[in-house]
Order: sequence, then structure tokens, then C-alpha cells
Amino acid sequence: MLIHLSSPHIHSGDSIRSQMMSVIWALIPAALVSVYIFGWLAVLQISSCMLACLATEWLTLKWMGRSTSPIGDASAALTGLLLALTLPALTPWWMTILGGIFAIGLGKQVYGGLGYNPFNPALSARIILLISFPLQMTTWIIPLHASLSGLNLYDVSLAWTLFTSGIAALPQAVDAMTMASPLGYVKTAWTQGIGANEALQTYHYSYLNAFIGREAGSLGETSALALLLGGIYLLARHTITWHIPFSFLATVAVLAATANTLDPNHYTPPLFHLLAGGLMLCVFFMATDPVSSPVTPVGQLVFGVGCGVITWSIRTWGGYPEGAMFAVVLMNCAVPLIDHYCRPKVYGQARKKA
Amino acid sequence: MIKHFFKKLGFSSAPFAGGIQPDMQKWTESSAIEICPLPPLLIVPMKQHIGQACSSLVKVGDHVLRGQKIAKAEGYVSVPVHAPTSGKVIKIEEHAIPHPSGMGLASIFIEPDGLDERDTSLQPITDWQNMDVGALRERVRVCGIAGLGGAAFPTFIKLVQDQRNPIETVILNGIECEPFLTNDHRLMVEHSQEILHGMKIIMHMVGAKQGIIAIEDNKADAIQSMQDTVDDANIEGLNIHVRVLPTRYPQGSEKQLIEVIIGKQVPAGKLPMHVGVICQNIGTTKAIYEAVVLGYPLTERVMTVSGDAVPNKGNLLVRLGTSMRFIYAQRGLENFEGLQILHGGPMMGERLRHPDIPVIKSSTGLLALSQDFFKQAHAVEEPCIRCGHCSEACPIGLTPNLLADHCRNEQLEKAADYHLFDCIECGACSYVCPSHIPLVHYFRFGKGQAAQVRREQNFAEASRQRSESRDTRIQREKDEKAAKRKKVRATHAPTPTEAEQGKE
Amino acid sequence: MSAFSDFAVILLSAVLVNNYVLTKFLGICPFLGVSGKTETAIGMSFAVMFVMTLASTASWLVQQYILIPLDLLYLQTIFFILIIATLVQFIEMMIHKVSPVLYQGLGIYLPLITTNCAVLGVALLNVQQDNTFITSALYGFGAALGFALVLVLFSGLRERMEGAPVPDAFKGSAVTLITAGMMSLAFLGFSGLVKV
Amino acid sequence: MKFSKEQWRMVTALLLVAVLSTTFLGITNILTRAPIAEAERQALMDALMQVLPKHNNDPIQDTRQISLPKHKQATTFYISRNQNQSINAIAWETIAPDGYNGSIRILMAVRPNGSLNAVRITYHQETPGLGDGIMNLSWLDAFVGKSLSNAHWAVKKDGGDFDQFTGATITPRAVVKAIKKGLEMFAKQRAYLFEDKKEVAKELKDALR
Amino acid sequence: MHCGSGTEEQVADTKGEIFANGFWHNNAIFAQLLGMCPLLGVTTSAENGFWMGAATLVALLGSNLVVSLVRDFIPSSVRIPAYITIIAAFVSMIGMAMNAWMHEMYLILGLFIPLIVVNCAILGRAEAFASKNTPVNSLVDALAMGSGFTFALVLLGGVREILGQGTCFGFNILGDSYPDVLMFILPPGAFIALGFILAGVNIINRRMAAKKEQQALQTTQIPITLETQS
Amino acid sequence: MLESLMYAILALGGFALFSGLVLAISSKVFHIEGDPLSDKIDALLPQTQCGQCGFPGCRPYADAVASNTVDVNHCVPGGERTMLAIADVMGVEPKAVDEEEATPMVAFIREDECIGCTLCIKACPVDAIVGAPKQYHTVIADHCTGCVLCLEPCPVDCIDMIAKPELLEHWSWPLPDTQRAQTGLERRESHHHD
Ligand SMILES: Cc1cc2nc3c(=O)[nH]c(=O)nc-3n(C[C@H](O)[C@H](O)[C@H](O)COP(=O)(O)O)c2cc1C
Ligand SMILES: Cc1cc2nc3c(=O)[nH]c(=O)nc-3n(C[C@H](O)[C@H](O)[C@H](O)COP(=O)(O)O)c2cc1C
Ligand SMILES: Cc1cc2nc3c(=O)[nH]c(=O)nc-3n(C[C@H](O)[C@H](O)[C@H](O)COP(=O)(O)O)c2cc1C
Ligand SMILES: Cc1cc2nc3c(=O)[nH]c(=O)nc-3n(C[C@H](O)[C@H](O)[C@H](O)CO)c2cc1C
Ligand code: SF4
Ligand code: SF4
Ligand code: SF4
Ligand code: SF4
Ligand code: FES
Repeated sequence: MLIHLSSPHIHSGDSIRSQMMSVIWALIPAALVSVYIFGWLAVLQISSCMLACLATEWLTLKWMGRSTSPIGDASAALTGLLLALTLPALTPWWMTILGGIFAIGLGKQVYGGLGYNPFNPALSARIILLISFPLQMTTWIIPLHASLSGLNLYDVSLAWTLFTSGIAALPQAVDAMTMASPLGYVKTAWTQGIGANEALQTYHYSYLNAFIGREAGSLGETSALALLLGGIYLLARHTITWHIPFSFLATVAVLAATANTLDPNHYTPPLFHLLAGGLMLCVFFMATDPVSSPVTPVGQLVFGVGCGVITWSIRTWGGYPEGAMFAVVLMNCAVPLIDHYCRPKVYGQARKKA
Repeated sequence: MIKHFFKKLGFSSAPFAGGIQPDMQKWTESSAIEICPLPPLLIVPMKQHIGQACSSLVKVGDHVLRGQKIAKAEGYVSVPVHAPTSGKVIKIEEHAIPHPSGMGLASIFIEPDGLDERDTSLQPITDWQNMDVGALRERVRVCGIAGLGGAAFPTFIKLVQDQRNPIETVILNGIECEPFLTNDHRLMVEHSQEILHGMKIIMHMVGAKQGIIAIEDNKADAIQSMQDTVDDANIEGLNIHVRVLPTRYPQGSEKQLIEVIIGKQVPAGKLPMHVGVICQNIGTTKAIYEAVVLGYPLTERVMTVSGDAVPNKGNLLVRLGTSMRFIYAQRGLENFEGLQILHGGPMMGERLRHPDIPVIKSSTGLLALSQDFFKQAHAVEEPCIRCGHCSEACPIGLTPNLLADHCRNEQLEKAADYHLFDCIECGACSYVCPSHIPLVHYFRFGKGQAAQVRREQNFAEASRQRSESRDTRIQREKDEKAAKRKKVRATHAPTPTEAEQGKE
Repeated sequence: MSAFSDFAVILLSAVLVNNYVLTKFLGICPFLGVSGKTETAIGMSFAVMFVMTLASTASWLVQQYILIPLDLLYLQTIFFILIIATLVQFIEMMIHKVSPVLYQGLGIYLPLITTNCAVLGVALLNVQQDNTFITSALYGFGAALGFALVLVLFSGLRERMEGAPVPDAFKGSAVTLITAGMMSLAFLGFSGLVKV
Repeated sequence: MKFSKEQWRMVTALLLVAVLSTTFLGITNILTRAPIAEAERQALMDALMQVLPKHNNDPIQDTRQISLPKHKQATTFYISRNQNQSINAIAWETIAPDGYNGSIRILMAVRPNGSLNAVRITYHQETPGLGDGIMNLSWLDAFVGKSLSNAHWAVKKDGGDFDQFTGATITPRAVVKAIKKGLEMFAKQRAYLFEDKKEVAKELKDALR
Repeated sequence: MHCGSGTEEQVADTKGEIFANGFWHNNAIFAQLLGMCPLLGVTTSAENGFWMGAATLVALLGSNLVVSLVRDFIPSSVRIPAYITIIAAFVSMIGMAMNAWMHEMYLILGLFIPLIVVNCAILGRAEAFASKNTPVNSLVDALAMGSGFTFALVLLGGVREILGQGTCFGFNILGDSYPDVLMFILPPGAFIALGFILAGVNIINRRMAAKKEQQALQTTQIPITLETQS
Repeated sequence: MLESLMYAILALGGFALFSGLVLAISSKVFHIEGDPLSDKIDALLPQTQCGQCGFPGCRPYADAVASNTVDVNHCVPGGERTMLAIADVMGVEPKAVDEEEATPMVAFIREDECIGCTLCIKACPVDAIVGAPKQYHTVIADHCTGCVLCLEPCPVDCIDMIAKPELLEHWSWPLPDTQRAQTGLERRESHHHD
């Protein structure tokens, strides 16, 4: 029996598990959309990634001689789900699993497990995969047009072959099956001196498609709608607060709008930025990862603004077509300092100068 | 600025930061105050307030009367202790008090004679309006009144008129934001007259122009009762109002309440009076009325006995010094196996290790909770996931999770930089933490360590000074001796050298 | 390009894209050694900025007015390091005397700087890049700024990791390096941001 | 100002150490000067050998310098001659500024008829596994024999003759463009490079301006 | 401060102990985290690591020898400039020699050759060991430190090369189907791979310590049992 | 050839001479006296004056630490906290403290046995003992640092060391009994004792 028990002696009943589960619930729409678009391939990717994460968590805990009960808090499953949703549908199976191992092993357990990782595990793993295997990580399957080219991803065995043998198993030429993501296309066009408007036109870009999830992209990032629904659910459940999503989105929008107004032919419009790439996923689910984001409201605003600036800068001037995930991990580096310098005003204390 | 403007227009709704809304469980809100019978033995600890302990005025074997001063105050921040009933002093020794350490304090054991005779040496003062404020203050002091809201701060200290900090507003704290507790609530329902009377005395004493009775909106009958009484009284043209506030923990905390009522924060290191306010608890106010108008020292208080393990919950008027075991027994609880007994509310009260502990002035409630209640609160601590719920809940604006880290690692300077000493230990942060981190416990640990360090430093400083003064003294003596010897040597034969002398 | 945007490119490139610590691998020892506490990291940062800016200009002068005219390029290394060592020691003594407050903050880091490869590195790279006097000062300052940025960020991360239940095998330097790796990973995101 | 003994020792110690060190260094320098020059020459030679045809002269000695617009330093052209001293190829380094990750340096050799003899990449920072496909000899071999007139100077994706790599079009695009520009420049400077020296002096003046 | 003085010098008497200390217990990389820049900067392959290590070893030998010869002559206030000048001279000589006779490797190692001067491990050794020991011991120490450093460089270079390209010293060992994990050739991979190597070193050291403790326990237990018997 | 060597030697030699002179001059110009370090350290010591550090009192130990001639871990009464604080000031690695911290003690004189010889008064470094010759002496418990220096000189062995009474006011909350807090504690301890 514990001798010294401090007040309070009652509790709200909230738990880590319930927090994590609410995020998993919030991701269900996005996961469903990915299954709708990519068929069984999505199911295979998501389940193998989640399993890899859970297995890594279990094994590392065992190896360290720690209790394996944290498996039950669903955080590893959530990491797996999120990582899977950031992967292209055609990721080879071993890469997906390697990603899961990186995420949990290198991104989380090395630091002591849940709550101690300074960087977002899923995003760290995704960046490792991207820089290690840039080709596979930037090869996008043409969404929904699969059936047009005779690919039926609702066919289990085809999905299985694609999953296990990769692009090589595609019945047609790779080029016919894959396409650039809108961001990648615009970036490539830019290097050739083609303007933003023209590029979007030749891409046949449609805002509606991007909103509901019919442009090329990773499993879970295609549908802004599904992600928005999940985000709203999280806000309503009070799992996340508005600070990071708002400041992140607003910063990207404001920067994009300003640049677009100044030179519409050079810079893509704000709505394009908001709907494109992994931004929505990052905004609602990754930048808000409590463990690797600031705790204080002001800090969260600063964090969001930082993410926004970096995302837009990388997308616009950087070498990589998508900057959201780099932005989040880069800002993760600054979180301890942000937390230190953005503490709330304390009751009765004059605001500190300097 | 803008906030202030809106507040002026009367649009203020939730003007204190943070806060939580726990399940209030006010099961005893409609149980009338009952009188708890006299126990066979009363144990009166010689310190029941914040400040210095008293020293005994009686010997074993003495016969005492109810209200007789049996221990006198030592120092300024202290109030005397009175005999709760008439009877015989049978021993004076250490006995456990309601304190988290489980340690004891010198206490006077009184065996009641059952007659409950009162000491009538204090005269009732009915025309306090015309009395010297100082005399009234003295009366409040000698009657041993300490804040009954839980902190038990000697009340007379607060009741002063200070030219530099004129008090404009007296706030009666009828918030009672702790779950379970209903004693102030019942007092307001049943004793509104006395409370209002007490309030008038306080306003007279501090020279306040305005009085506000703050009540949360979950106490409709208390609001009604106080409002009626105030309405009747306001015929006299008094500036006293009832303010109904939305229910929110910890609104009852003085600092938060003041911010809500007058829209100003008490600056750090300052007191409510520096913003022209004093804040008194309902029970304290009634005790002031009794002390002044009836001449009764503080010998009893109302407390709530509740919790799911108490068969017969209620609000009791209890003599100070009554054993808690006796009270529980009165309410049908005798077996404490697997229960958690709490002194005070569940948010701020202490957990007691056994019920053989007397009731003191700060005893607002007595709870007995079963496993179901406290297993959640004291569940296994998991790692902080930095969800920020604690920061959101904190009414002071701290970052509890970071602060707790510093306390845990004993980085006391950092903890102080993170405003450890501004924490009011309200427990809102621990309450919401999904990882069940005993944040408040860490803060208490940190504060204790810091106090320890400060004590050690002071002691070291004092030791250094003593050591240095000793060294200089010895040096001086040596010098004097040497000088003397020199004189002697000048006249006599050679003596041992100086160096050898010095070595000795 | 205007001079101003030239300068901006030099700075951005040195701070973010070609960060000395994370992509050029210079000054790793102090990066690992003095990043335990944010306070020390900030002190070190200022010291490094001061010395690196001075060192790159001083070495530029020596290169232009001694080494090249006398055809003594093979003495470059020894000359530069002597400049740096002297400079550092001189500054240390001066600060100690002139401003004890500043010495409290910077003094203890100054001796560490002599053996910081970033300082010699900046001097050598500077003259390799045909910088002018102004751009070499800017380049030195930018490189130091980049060093300072990651040093301070890293110290924050390390402070945060202090209480973490890191697995036994990874305790201490192992997890520190992995964190540096993660940071370097993140900084890859800046690649291509400015083309030089 | 008077120095104490200790301070004098500081000065002399430092001085002695420096003088001794320099002496040794100077001697080493004298000893290694020739080998270093030789090593540098050899390295250059190795590179040139990869792009130049068989020759009978020393292309490192047989050079022309041209200050090209937008280039800070003059570009050196290495001339290769066959037995009868007629030029059989000219090699120089050109730069593709718009690689995926910075500049790419290309060593190219052109025959008198304006067709490429061979191309090599001397420096690049492209992504390993993607852009670094340009290092493949098989890809570089596609340039052999190509001239401005007999090839479509673009990658296949843009309707040209040269392969791109899956997922990495930017790099080959940059290389192809740079080589094309190199050929164009060559065409312009042909006169100076091939013709006899009198005419040259005039051109040189222009070029150096 | 991070050079030498921060780390505790173990007492070493025999040449063997000096060597063991320098090679393992006080290893510049594993134990002291010094000389990290060349370690991380040039180890994209095992071969590069080896030559960098060799160059450092030579510089270390030379500087340790000279410093221990002149140690009594140099006043402590100009110690650092003087030592560093000596080191710089050696490094420049090595650089010139490499440039002359190993031109290609000289170009690959590039900036990191002159930077050997500021490799804290070298100045650290001059300060902590050579300035207090005889020339012979200093040479042994230099040999040990240098080879320990080389070992670390080759190890990291090998690991990065194998993981990043599937080859080791240029030999293909993981087969053609191995998917090169590019991260390990890029800067982040250097940090991360070194982190894992240090974790491995930690485990080895722990095992060694546990063994030693056990042995110590056994040796101390004997007299105790004897005592109780008698 | 030799000419170039001459230049080299002249250039670098000249530069080294210049550096040496600059340093020598500045070491003269910027010379400073005194060391506030030992004051700082003295402020951290517990002032028990017990001599367990091997120095006759705290001040001498502080001086020794400040001059870098002795380790930071010799003050036994100060315990780990003091050691850490000193290590921080000195900027050196923490070291294990010689001995475990004991419970605080104070001296107590059995007055009926005391012969009033005043020897203990002379021994007490902090004047914590009062009494006149030939009368019994008393320890002022609040002043006693528990250094035990008075035990030895007492000819009749009438001085005991008793545990310092624990006051309710001095009680402080211990760390929570939760596993996390405890492992944190262990981690910290093992870190310092490595
Ligand atoms: C040392 C001390 C001095 C105080 N002096 C005054 C005072 O002069 N006037 C006053 O109104 N309150 C005074 N207070 C009372 C506090 O403002 C507060 O009412 C008391 O601590 C109980 O409040 P709580 O239950 O919110 O903690 C004093 C408190 C302390 C601890
Ligand atoms: C978190 C917290 C909650 C409190 N809640 C109440 C409350 O509900 N009612 C109350 O009278 N005092 C409450 N107090 C005590 C008040 O702050 C203050 O001490 C009291 O109103 C002063 O009146 P008293 O001196 O007459 O007790 C609370 C204090 C704290 C720190
Ligand atoms: C990490 C990463 C590295 C890349 N590296 C290169 C590269 O070195 N060369 C290149 O041409 N494209 C590279 N790309 C791809 C370009 O961004 C762009 O998508 C591609 O060149 C367009 O080619 P495509 O038209 O064949 O799809 C890289 C992309 C990523 C994500
Ligand atoms: C709102 C929310 C967002 C989360 N986002 C992520 C995420 O982006 N990546 C991830 O690995 N885990 C995420 N998690 C799960 C968990 O925080 C994560 O596993 C920890 O970072 C591991 O310590 C999230 C959890 C919550 C409650
Ligand atoms: S509520 Fe608990 S888990 Fe959340 S930040 Fe606060 S301490 Fe951490
Ligand atoms: S206990 Fe302290 S830190 Fe926690 S909410 Fe209350 S005031 Fe804030
Ligand atoms: S051991 Fe500590 S307390 Fe005792 S004399 Fe030495 S410094 Fe003072
Ligand atoms: S009384 Fe004795 S133990 Fe106490 S301080 Fe004096 S000499 Fe030390
Ligand atoms: S090797 Fe130590 S700082 Fe570079």
C-alpha cells in the first residue's frame, strides 16, 4: 500500500489509451477512402505497417526487459496506421515493414518509449524511407484510374502480387500506371521554366478531385475531406486543440496567397497548397502529436507558424516537392526551446521582459 | 484591455484561466445540519491554524469550561485554542493530527463532564457599529478564529484597516467548489441571517463600502436564501450583493475568486488587500458573528461527512477535538478496510492513514471513499504524453508537466523559474492527466526540498558566522596574550618562541 | 542578383542548407560536448560566432597579403591555426580583464574553440571559395550562426531527454548521436533551398 | 614595458617552435613540390585519357584559354593531335548549373567535325540512386558521335534522343542541356581553336574582354 | 575542456596497459567522443576511413614524440599555441606527402586532412599524455590511440558502406538485390550508425565490467569463506 | 629554393614572434588578481566545520577546491547535493561522494555527569556549547552542526550524539512511490556514482 498519497483523490477517468483510440477513430474516414481508392493494396499496407509497429514495440520492450503492457495503449498501432497512410500505395512490402521498425525502434523506443521521443516517430520513419529509397517513395499509382488501365485493385490476388513483388509485377509499363503527384509535377515543371498555371492545366488538376481524394498521393493523404472530418472529430473530442492546425494552415494559406497575388504565374494558389500533398494529414494528425509538439498554447501557435513557413518554403524553393513532413520534424527540434520560451502568463506575475 | 472593457460592461463569464468541471457529487446538499453528540474524549491539538503553535495554559487534572482558553497564542501569526466543552484535562501529550506526515503534535486531552458549561468571561458585543475596530479585532483574535475555508489562517490578521491599502470589497466565499462538500452550502441555507450579520461586522471592521457574496449556480437554494436575506437587509441601504457564478473548480480559491469578482489579479507576492479586497469563508463569517455578538470563542464547526462508503451521509456540527472515528461511527461506518479516508475535499484534502485523529478548525469535511473512487486517481503513473491538458486546466497558468519534471529531478532552481511557488496545489492538473501522473505530489515534493535547502542554507550561513566570530575571538585573545607576553619577555629572561606559542 | 540577396543566399546556405555541423561535419566535438545544457550552449554559441567571424576575416587577410604574395600556400594550415590559437587566447585574456560578466558567460568556452574544426574549417573553406573580404566575414558569421542554431536546438532536445528511460545500451552518447542523426535527417529537408 | 623571465620564455619558445616547424615544412615542400605537380598532372591526364582519342602530343601542354561569358575564370581547352599534328579532338570542362542538387561538371571532348568523342561527369551532387545514373558509362555512351546536327538534344520525355531515369528527369535534362550548350559554344569558338594563331590573337582579345 | 582534461586518465604502468588504454578504454571515439568530424565526414566507405585513420596515426606519432621531447622547454602559458604549431607542421607534411604520392585519396579526404590539426584527440594526447611522459611511452600511446581511432573509422566506414551500398572495401558482399539504404551514405546515416556502434560498445563494456566484477567477487569471496571455516 | 625557405621562416617566425609578443604583453596588461571562486564554493559548503574533508574547516577546503588541487567530493556532511553544486561551479564531472549521508545528529551533554571543564567549548567550532567553568554545559541544539569534535576532548565522556529531533514543520513530502519517480531516482543515483 502506498503510504503518501497526495491529493487530488479523484480523477477525470481520461487515459492514454482513450486519447490514442480517439485518433484512430478519427483516421477511419481517411483509411476508408484509401481502401476505396487503392483497394486491397491499402488494406495490405495498413495492416502490415501496424503489425510491424506492434511487433517492434513488443520485441524492443522484451529485449529491454520491460513490461510489455504499453502495447495496450494503442500508441504503436496509431503510429503504424499513420505511417501507413503516408506511404505510396506501391511501397514494396519490406519497405513498409522497415518503416514500421524505424518508426518504433529508432523513432520511439530508443528514447525510452511513449512520451519521450522528441521527434514524431511516423514522420521520422517516413523521412528515412524517402531519403533511402527516393525512387520507390515518389512513385505514385494513378488513383481510381487503375481500372481504366485494366488494373483491378479490388482483386485480392493482384493486390497481393503488387504488394509482394512491387512495381515489377505491374502488367503494363510503369509509366502508364504511375504519375507524378501534383506537387511533384509542379516542381518539375518549374525547373523547366513552366509557370504554375500552365503546369496545373497540363496536369488536369481539379480542386474537387483533390478535396475528395482523387489526385495522386500517399494512401491516406489524398482526401482532404476525410482528413478534415477526422480533424473536426479530434477537435470536438478535445484530443487536440485548435492552435496548431489553425496556425499551420493559416500560415501556409497566407504565404501562398501573398506570393500568388504578387506573381500568379510563378507561385501556386493557396487552395492548391492546402489540398495538396500530406498537408492535411500533417496538420491534424502529425503536427498535433502531443509528444513531439509544444505543450503551451502560445508555443503551439509558434510551432504551427514555423511548420507553415517551412512547408511553404520547401515546397516553393526547396529540393523536395513536399515539405510538410520535414517541416514538422524540423519544428520538433525546436519544441523544447519553444516550450521554454512560450510559457503562459502566470497568475499575478507581470509578463517577463526579455 | 479589451477583456477589461467587456468586464466593465458586465459581459464577464469565465474570467479565470483554466479550471475543470469535476463531477460534484454533492450528495448531502439537502441534508440539514445535525448536531454531532459529544464524544467521550476530546483531543485538542495545540495548533490548528497556519502559523506558530500555542503553548498550554492548563495542567493535567485541571477542570475547564467550554470556551475557556486552554492554550495561548505564541507570536503574531497565531490564535489561542479553547476548550470545546467543559470537563477535565486528563493528559497533555503528542497525538496524531490531520497532516499528511502522519506525525503528531502536543494535544490537550479533555474528558467531558457532560454539562457543557460555558465560560462566560467574554461579553457579547451588540453595538459593534460603535465599537473601536481594534477592540473588535482583538475579540476575533481571542476567540481563536482561523479561516474555516480550509487554510485556517488567523482571521484577525486580515481584518485591519490600512491607509495605504483601503479595502473596498469584502467577498464572502460561498463557492464551495470541492466535490462532496456542502457545509458552507447548508450554512447559507440555514444561517443566512448570522452570515449576513457577520459580513456586516467584517465590512465595518475593514471599512469596506461593498460586500459581495459569491455563490456558484449549483446551489440554488443557498442563492435564494442569501438573496432573500440580503434583500431584507438592503432596506437598510447596505451595499451588499449576491453574485451567482458558473460552477467551476477551483473558483473558491481566493485568487481566482477575486479575479472573477473584481477583474484584477492579486500580484505575485502581494495579498488580496493590495487590490482592495478581503475574502472570507462563509463559516468564518458566521464564527465572527458568534465571537462578536454572542461572545463565543471558536469551539465547533460544521463539516460534511460523505463519500460512497459512508452509510449515513450528512452535515454535522462537530466539536473541535472530536475523534474522526467517533464521527464515522455516528454515521454508521466502523470498518475502514479498503477505504480511503480523507480530511477535506477530494481535490485538496489529505488522505489519513487511520481515523483516530481529531477534528480541527480547518476540517471542512470528512470523506470515506471506496476503491472505485480512488483507484482512478492513484492509478499507475504512466509517462507524460505532453497532451497539455494539465496546462489547460491550471488556473495559475503553469506548465505542470514541465514543472513536475524539474521537481522530480530536483532541479529546484529551474522549478522556481517555472513558478513552482505560485502553484496553489488545487489538483486540477492531476485530475485531468490521462497518464495519471501525481503532479501535485511532485510539486509538494519540490516545495519541500526547496524549503529543506533553504533551511540548510540558513543554518550554514548562521554556522559560518558563528565560526567566524569564534575565530576572530580566538585570534583576538591570542593577540592579547602575545602582547602581554611580549611585555613580560621584555623584562624577564627569554621565553619559548612565538611560533611555538602559536602552535599550541 | 543584388548584393543584398547575394548576402542572403550566403547566410541561408551556411545556416540551413549546408549546415556546418549537420551536413559538413565540422565542429562535432563541441556540438556533442557542450550541448548538455541550453545555458552553456548559448554561451558557446556567442563565443563561436565571435571567433569564427574574426578568424575567417583574419585568415583572409593573411592569405591575400602574406601567403599568396610570398607563394607560401603550403604554410596555410600552420598559419591559420596559429592565428586562431593566438586570437582565442588574446580574446580570452582581454575579456577576463575588461568584462568579468562577459567572461562568466563566454570565457570558459573560448579555450575549447581553438580545437574546434569549424573554426579552422571556415578559414580554409573561405579561401578556397575565392570570397571577398566582406563575403568571407559573412560566410564565417553564417557558418557560426548555423553552428549556434543547431547547438542550441540540440541542447534543448538533450535537456528534454535527460530524464528519459533510455534503454541501457543507448544511454549517454549513443542516443545523443541518434538524435543528432534525426536532426540531420530533418535538415535534409532544406536541401536545394538555395542553389550555390 | 618590461617582461619577466617567464614572459620572455613564452616569446622565445613560440618563436623557436615556429622556426623549427617551418624549416621542416619548407624542406618537405621542396621535396614534394615535383611529385605533387606530377601527381596533379597525372590525375588530369587520367581524366583526359577517358575522353580524348589516341593522340601523339601532350594535351596538358597544348592548351588554349578562353574567357567565356558568365565564367569567372578562363576555360582551358586541351588539344589532342594525331601523328601529323593535326587536331583530332579538343576537351574541356563545362558546367551544368541546374542539376537537381547543384552544379554538375562535365568533361567533354569534341572532334573537329563537331561531334562528341566522349563525355564524362567529373563532379556532381545528385541523389545517389536517382540522379547519379548520369555516372553510368552506358548512359554516357549515348553521346558518342552525337553533334548538334545529328541529334535531338533533349531527353526522351521531352521528345529528344536521350534516356531519362524513372523518377529523375531533372538531372539528365540538365546534363543534356549543358552538353548542347557546350557544343554550341564550341561551334562559335571553332575558329580560334582550330585556326592559326594570328587570327587567334584578335579573337582572344574579344573573348577576354 | 573537452580535450583530455575532462576525461580521467587511468593509471597505466606497462606498455601493454598503455596500449589497452589508448586503444579501447580511452578510445578517442568510443570513450571520449573526440575527433568526431573526420570520423563522420570521411567514412562513406571503409577504405576512406582507413586512410584517414592512417594519416591521423602518423600525425599523432610525430606530435606525441616531439611534444614529449620538448615538454620541459615550453612554458605552460603558450603550451597550446606551441603544441598546435608542432601538430600543424606534422599535418602539413603529411598532407604534402599524400598529395604527392596518394593524390586520389588526398582529393577524397579533402578538407579533413588539414583539419587533423584540430582533431581534439591529438591535441588532447599532447596535453594529457605526451607532455607528462617519456618519449617511448608517448610513442606507444600514440600508436594505441591512433590505431584505436583508425579502428573506429574503419568500423564506421565499413558499417556505412555495407548498409548503404552493400559493399565493403569495395567488394560486393550483400549481393545485387540488396536495396541500398541511401541514408547510411548521407550525413544522417553517419550519426545514426555511430549511435548504434556506440550502443554496441556500451554493451561490450557492460559485459566486460560484469565479468570483472564477478572475478573480483570470486577473489574476495575466498578469504571470507576461509575465515568462516577457521 | 633556399630563398623561398628563407621567406617561409621569416614569415612564420615573424608571425610567431608577433603572436608571442601579443600574448606576453596582454598577459601583463590583462593580469588580474584574486579569485572569487573560493567564495562561491564556500557558500555552497554546509559549514559544519567538521574537518572530514581533511581540511581544518570549510573555508580551507573551499580554497583548495578552487585552486583545483583537490576533488569536489570530499565534504561528507554536504552529501551529494553539495558535491553536484560544486562540480557545477567548477565545471567538472561529478564524482561519487565518499560516504553515504547519515541522519542529522546533534550533541547532547548529560548534564549531571558534566564536570564543567570547558574543554568541549574550546573544541566546538561554532560556539554551540554554553556554560561557565565548573558548571555544567549545555549544547544549543539549534546551533550544533553535529560535527562530533566535542566528543573527543571530554574527559568524562558525558557527550552523546542524538538524532536531531524531527519537527512537524520540517516534514516534507517524499517523492511519490510510483515506479517512474523511483526509477528516476535510481537513475540519478547510479549516474552520480558511476
Ligand atoms: C504570512 C501571511 C500574511 C498574511 N497577511 C494578510 C493580511 O495582512 N491581510 C489579508 O487580508 N490577508 C493576509 N493573509 C491571508 C491570505 O491572503 C489568505 O487569505 C490566507 O492565506 C488563506 O487563503 P487560502 O485559503 O486561499 O489559502 C496572509 C497570509 C499569510 C500566509
Ligand atoms: C484550490 C482552492 C479551492 C478553494 N476552495 C474554497 C471554497 O470552495 N470555499 C472556501 O470558502 N474557500 C476555499 N478556498 C480557500 C480560499 O482560497 C480562501 O482561503 C478562503 O476563502 C479565505 O477565507 P477564510 O480565511 O475565511 O477561510 C480554496 C482554496 C484553494 C487553494
Ligand atoms: C529525395 C528525392 C531525391 C531526388 N533526387 C533527384 C535527382 O537526383 N535527380 C532528379 O532528376 N530527380 C530527383 N528527384 C525527383 C524530382 O523531384 C522530380 O520528381 C523528378 O525529377 C521528376 O522526374 P519524372 O518526370 O521522371 O517523374 C528526387 C526526388 C526526391 C523526393
Ligand atoms: C493527437 C495525436 C496525434 C498523434 N500523431 C502521431 C504521429 O503523427 N505520429 C506518431 O508516430 N504517433 C502519433 N501519435 C501517437 C503517439 O503520440 C506516438 O506514438 C508517440 O509519439 C510515441 O511516443 C499521436 C497521438 C495523438 C493523441
Ligand atoms: S496532463 Fe498529464 S500527460 Fe498531459 S501533459 Fe499534463 S502531465 Fe503530461
Ligand atoms: S495544482 Fe498547481 S499546477 Fe496543478 S493546476 Fe493547480 S495550480 Fe496549476
Ligand atoms: S567536510 Fe564539509 S562540512 Fe566538514 S569541514 Fe569539510 S567542507 Fe566543512
Ligand atoms: S556541540 Fe559538538 S557536535 Fe555540536 S557543533 Fe559543537 S562540537 Fe560539533
Ligand atoms: S574533430 Fe573535434 S571538433 Fe571536429
